[in-house]
Amino acid sequence: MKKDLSVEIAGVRFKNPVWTASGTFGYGLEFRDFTDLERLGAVVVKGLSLKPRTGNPAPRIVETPCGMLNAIGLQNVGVEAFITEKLPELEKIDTRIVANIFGETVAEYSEVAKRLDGAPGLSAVEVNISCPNVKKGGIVFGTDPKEAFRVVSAVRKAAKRLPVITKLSPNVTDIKVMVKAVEDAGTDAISLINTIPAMVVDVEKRRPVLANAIGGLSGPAIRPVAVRLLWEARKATRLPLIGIGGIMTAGDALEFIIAGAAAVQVGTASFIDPDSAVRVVDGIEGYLGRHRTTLKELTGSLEVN
Amino acid sequence: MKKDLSVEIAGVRFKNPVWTASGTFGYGLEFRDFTDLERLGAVVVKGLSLKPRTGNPAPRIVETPCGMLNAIGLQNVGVEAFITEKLPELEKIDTRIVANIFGETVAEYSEVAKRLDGAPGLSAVEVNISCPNVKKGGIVFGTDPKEAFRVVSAVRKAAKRLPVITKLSPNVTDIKVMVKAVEDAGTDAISLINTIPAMVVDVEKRRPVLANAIGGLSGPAIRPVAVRLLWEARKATRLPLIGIGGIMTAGDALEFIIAGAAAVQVGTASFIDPDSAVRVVDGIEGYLGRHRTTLKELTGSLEVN
Amino acid sequence: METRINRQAHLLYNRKIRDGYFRMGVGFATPEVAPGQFVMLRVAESFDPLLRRPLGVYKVLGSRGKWAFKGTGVELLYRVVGRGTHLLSTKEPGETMDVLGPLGNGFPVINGVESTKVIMVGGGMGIVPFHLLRKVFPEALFLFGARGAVEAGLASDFKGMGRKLKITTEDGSVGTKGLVTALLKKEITKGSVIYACGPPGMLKAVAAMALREGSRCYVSLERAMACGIGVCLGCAVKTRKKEKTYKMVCSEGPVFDSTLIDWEKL
Amino acid sequence: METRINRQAHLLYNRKIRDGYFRMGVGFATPEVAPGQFVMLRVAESFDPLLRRPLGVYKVLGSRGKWAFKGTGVELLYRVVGRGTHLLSTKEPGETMDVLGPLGNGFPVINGVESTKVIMVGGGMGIVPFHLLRKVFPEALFLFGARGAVEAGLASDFKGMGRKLKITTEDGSVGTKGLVTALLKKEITKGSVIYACGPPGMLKAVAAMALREGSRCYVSLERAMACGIGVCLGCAVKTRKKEKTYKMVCSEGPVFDSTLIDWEKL
Ligand SMILES: Cc1cc2nc3c(=O)[nH]c(=O)nc-3n(C[C@H](O)[C@H](O)[C@H](O)COP(=O)(O)OP(=O)(O)OC[C@H]3O[C@@H](n4cnc5c(N)ncnc54)[C@H](O)[C@@H]3O)c2cc1C
Ligand SMILES: Cc1cc2nc3c(=O)[nH]c(=O)nc-3n(C[C@H](O)[C@H](O)[C@H](O)COP(=O)(O)OP(=O)(O)OC[C@H]3O[C@@H](n4cnc5c(N)ncnc54)[C@H](O)[C@@H]3O)c2cc1C
Ligand SMILES: Cc1cc2nc3c(=O)[nH]c(=O)nc-3n(C[C@H](O)[C@H](O)[C@H](O)COP(=O)(O)O)c2cc1C
Ligand SMILES: Cc1cc2nc3c(=O)[nH]c(=O)nc-3n(C[C@H](O)[C@H](O)[C@H](O)COP(=O)(O)O)c2cc1C
Ligand code: FES
Ligand code: FES
Repeated sequence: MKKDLSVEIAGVRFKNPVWTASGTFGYGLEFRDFTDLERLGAVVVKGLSLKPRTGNPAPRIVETPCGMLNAIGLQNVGVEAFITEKLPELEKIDTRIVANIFGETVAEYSEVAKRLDGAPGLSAVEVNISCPNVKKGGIVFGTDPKEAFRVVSAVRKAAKRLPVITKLSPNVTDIKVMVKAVEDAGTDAISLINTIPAMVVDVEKRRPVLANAIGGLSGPAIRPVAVRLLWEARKATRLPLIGIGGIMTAGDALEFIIAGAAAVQVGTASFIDPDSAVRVVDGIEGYLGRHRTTLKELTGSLEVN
Repeated sequence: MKKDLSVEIAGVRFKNPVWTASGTFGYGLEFRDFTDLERLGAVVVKGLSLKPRTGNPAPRIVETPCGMLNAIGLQNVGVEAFITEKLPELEKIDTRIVANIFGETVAEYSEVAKRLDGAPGLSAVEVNISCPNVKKGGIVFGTDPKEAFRVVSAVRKAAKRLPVITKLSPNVTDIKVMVKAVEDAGTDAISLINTIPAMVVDVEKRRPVLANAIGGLSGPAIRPVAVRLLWEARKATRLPLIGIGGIMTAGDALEFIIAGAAAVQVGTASFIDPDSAVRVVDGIEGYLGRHRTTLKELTGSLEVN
Repeated sequence: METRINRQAHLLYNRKIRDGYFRMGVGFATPEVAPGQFVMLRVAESFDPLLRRPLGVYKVLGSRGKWAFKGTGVELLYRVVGRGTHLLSTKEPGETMDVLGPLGNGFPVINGVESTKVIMVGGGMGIVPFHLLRKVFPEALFLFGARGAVEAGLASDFKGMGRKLKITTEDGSVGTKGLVTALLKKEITKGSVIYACGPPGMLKAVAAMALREGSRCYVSLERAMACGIGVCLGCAVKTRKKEKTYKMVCSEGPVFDSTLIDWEKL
Repeated sequence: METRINRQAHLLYNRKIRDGYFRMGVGFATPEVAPGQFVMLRVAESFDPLLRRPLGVYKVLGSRGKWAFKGTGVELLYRVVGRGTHLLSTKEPGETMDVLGPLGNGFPVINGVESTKVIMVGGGMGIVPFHLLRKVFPEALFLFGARGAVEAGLASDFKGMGRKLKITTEDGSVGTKGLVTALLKKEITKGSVIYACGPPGMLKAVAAMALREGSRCYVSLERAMACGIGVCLGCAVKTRKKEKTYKMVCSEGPVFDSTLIDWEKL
């Protein structure tokens, strides 16, 4: 018997709990040759800003032990081009689309959300708050509970019809404080984690490898940190949580689900194998069969001494 | 020509900038069969508390991608046994000994420091502030600048003759705030980073693998995070910094040194090869020869756009 | 010669003896090895997997001493259970591999113990230390428990023991049907000295039986390990003593007096 | 057949042709490959190293089409420069390996370009795409620059070109002494169409010369890559255009019109 893998998050039903992570799956269409997009729970597209952005100088990526750094600089086509060029194509595919958004000011965030609200074929917005607020001397929205509250409140207001998912940065002393702040701001769900700030030095050139010096660490190296943060967040809220960080296999995804994630996102793994997310779906299905259990029963079933 | 690798930190001259990291090198003596202890810059011993501690239930360790978690629970022989049983043996070895200390209250920290002050053969104390303050509801000294200030001030006062090195936790939003706090408290040097809190779930048992649920992530996986934090700390203080995190090779150590570390500590690598730290010394020597440069010139020579 | 080495060794052979089971010869000037000691092997030139894997010494290749054995290499006998042992199984003769050891304390050879009183109890891969130990106690009994015929085949090297080798399998395919503790029950006497190695459940049952009969009993335990030399304090096992609650399997074991262990917490 | 595949392929052979240089045959039903396209290979069943490695297609094994080539596998030609390529070099025939490709855009075959006007310029490992490209332009010249005799040996497959192959080495050990740009200087004319692949310094000099002479010039660039399919936006190269500053080497290249590139920022 086919297992029911569907999950409801913020009033929207998703085929299954396996989504792709923003920035690692382009606009989805690029993967058509390599994977069956219709088997995914959702495609979360590359972060969108009000205006197109050209991104950072090269080098932008570097490999690290069991991980990689990226400093793409949030290059993207901009929200308008997304709506007019990408979304119509994506609508033809039977999978849910989530738009990841960011801005440099609260006003920009809310403007992007407003444009996306009501765009046909969109199921939710995911707010990337790991960005500096240029109006506040570059303080990162996602590391200051007050700023996070402001930006999420504004998006919540702007996106009248769309569920809002807030994506948290791991770069905080206490994730519970951030969870509370964005919950108070009215977010419908929380996804975590974004990348961990990191640096690699080229010892021959005595320079950072990345032109931007610092980049975000992703991949299997960060998974144990992400699972811990997911579990801490789980204890701080009843909102649906979406686990992200180093998921390469179904077993990895199940760690998050057992710790309390309603869904997960597959990121860097899609670079190593563009079919990774679908393999995760298959693996979860197999696990549920083998253990004669359901996704619902499994979610948050972690037992701790 | 033999390169001069010696460095002076807090008024003490070390043979070279390669130390072992606390908790990964026992009390040093266990490595006599496998490495030449006299070729190390310093041996930092397992964290010492006022009373002996038996540590956490098993399992205490688990492997992760390019890393491992540990939740040893700071098992140690206690400061008295260290002074009477270990230190006399260590004194016979021509290498510097640094005592890593911790406590559950400010008073305990300062008591341990007091006992060590004047102990023959000791070159410095390293204060591990990544511990919960039991008197303050478990708030971790190392993630709260006020608590960090209090504990380091107290140790500074208690350790009249010994240089004090404060070891920072990476688990903070802004490392610069912690650097300032411990600098104001009078620390002579700063070492960073301690492990990153993390978790692994056993998906078959639906339990955390570690009996303690959460453990500290160490090993190459965390190196890029550690290098970034070292560099951020470098920009916030002129105190000597000691870089720690995922150093497996001389190249890794040089990343920290170029980013501004006066010395480094080799941790998890000693489990994979007990001779790792000495190989790092050799590799740094080779690099300096090949590049016709000196340690002094190299330290902090990172060029950033 | 040093007592413990950390060296690049040469893989001499790596033979599949049955599905999932391999014998690997590793060449290096081998210090004295006591039965029950182990080595830590680096399974790949990679940090994923990061940690070395512990494997018991099955044979010493070359000359032998009296209680302990030195030579020109060791033979390991291992089962593929995960990624580390899988990587080991793909290695080819001529490749090099980092070896650390021999580590831990072997089975204690107690003064005045007669070989005839010794009962060796092995379960599954727990057979490994007994190939060396039976040279120390030529008259000892060896009771070996296996799941089925494949695992029972591991005892083929012990055939020369004749009637002193008794095999039991869970499915009855070889020897008697049942658990090895049933064999032990028939053989154990007050004066027996038991040496056991195998899965935790078996060891617990053996220890309980030894306690009831008043026999001395030594068990070899397993734990995930990082350092293998007693410094990471990762391989802790809870003891019944109050004062020092944990012992390290790598440096204070892997062999322990069974009365020392807190079997409830194992 | 799909145009691009993501599949487990079989390693057919992996021959050291000289120190540090290997030819590897990888078997899989190969979609059409244009000269200049590449594949991404997973070098180990490990996450250290994590990312696939890009390698150009040197030959297509099996049948051929007209501009593009399909078959039963590809031959790769690579140099060991780091851990990924070292791991590749240890692989044995019969092993499997994940292959993604063919990726990127090959060298553009421009309408009306006569083979006789084409100059192919390769430096070092930049020789790779020309084995396929010369089948498209049988009359083309091939100027190959190498550091010394070992690298110059890579051109042995091109011997059949006779006088259309010109080799230069930095140390003068084979062919003329000097850089490949010196050869180009002699051959370039206004009507030339240049296809170049090699180290960045060489490409920059070739592009500059083409610009001066008014020749069209296409260069194949390299960048560290994560995805190979244009989604991570990691392999950016700066262009001279204002509006869209960066292009992706993997999906919009690796071959670019040389006038498009901001050579100062390369
Ligand atoms: C002192 C000592 C001596 C040993 N001697 C031998 C020997 O001679 N032959 C042999 O085949 N094995 C022996 N083992 C067990 C061997 O070390 C493990 O099987 C091996 O480390 C597993 O590595 P892996 O990467 O293949 O499996 P992992 O991927 O690490 O684990 C795969 C599965 O095996 C389990 N596992 C991991 N470690 C152990 C362990 N130590 N014991 C039991 N299960 C484990 C895991 O829980 C998991 O379910 C010994 C262990 C110790 C501590
Ligand atoms: C489109 C494309 C096609 C390629 N085709 C071939 C080919 O046919 N044959 C071949 O031998 N190589 C080719 N390369 C280069 C090859 O991808 C790299 O040499 C390889 O990825 C290095 O991996 P590594 O792990 O061995 O080295 P790493 O450990 O990653 O790096 C070792 C050293 O090599 C340098 N390096 C890393 N990547 C590159 C790169 N892309 N170019 C130049 N230097 C690099 C690093 O800076 C470092 O100094 C191609 C690259 C690209 C982008
Ligand atoms: C190349 C790259 C680009 C990314 N771009 C974005 C982005 O635009 N917006 C965002 O919220 N997260 C972005 N991320 C973060 C991922 O969505 C994800 O949170 C992170 O990589 C951790 O998951 P992983 O370890 O599975 O990759 C990016 C990650 C990578 C590697
Ligand atoms: C098993 C283990 C035990 C540790 N014990 C201590 C300790 O007692 N005190 C301390 O300050 N740090 C302790 N650490 C942290 C290390 O000293 C070091 O900061 C950390 O492991 C990061 O370095 P690495 O990646 O090189 O291991 C321990 C680390 C490990 C792995
Ligand atoms: S494995 Fe480190 S103490 Fe035993
Ligand atoms: S490698 Fe990912 S966009 Fe080119």
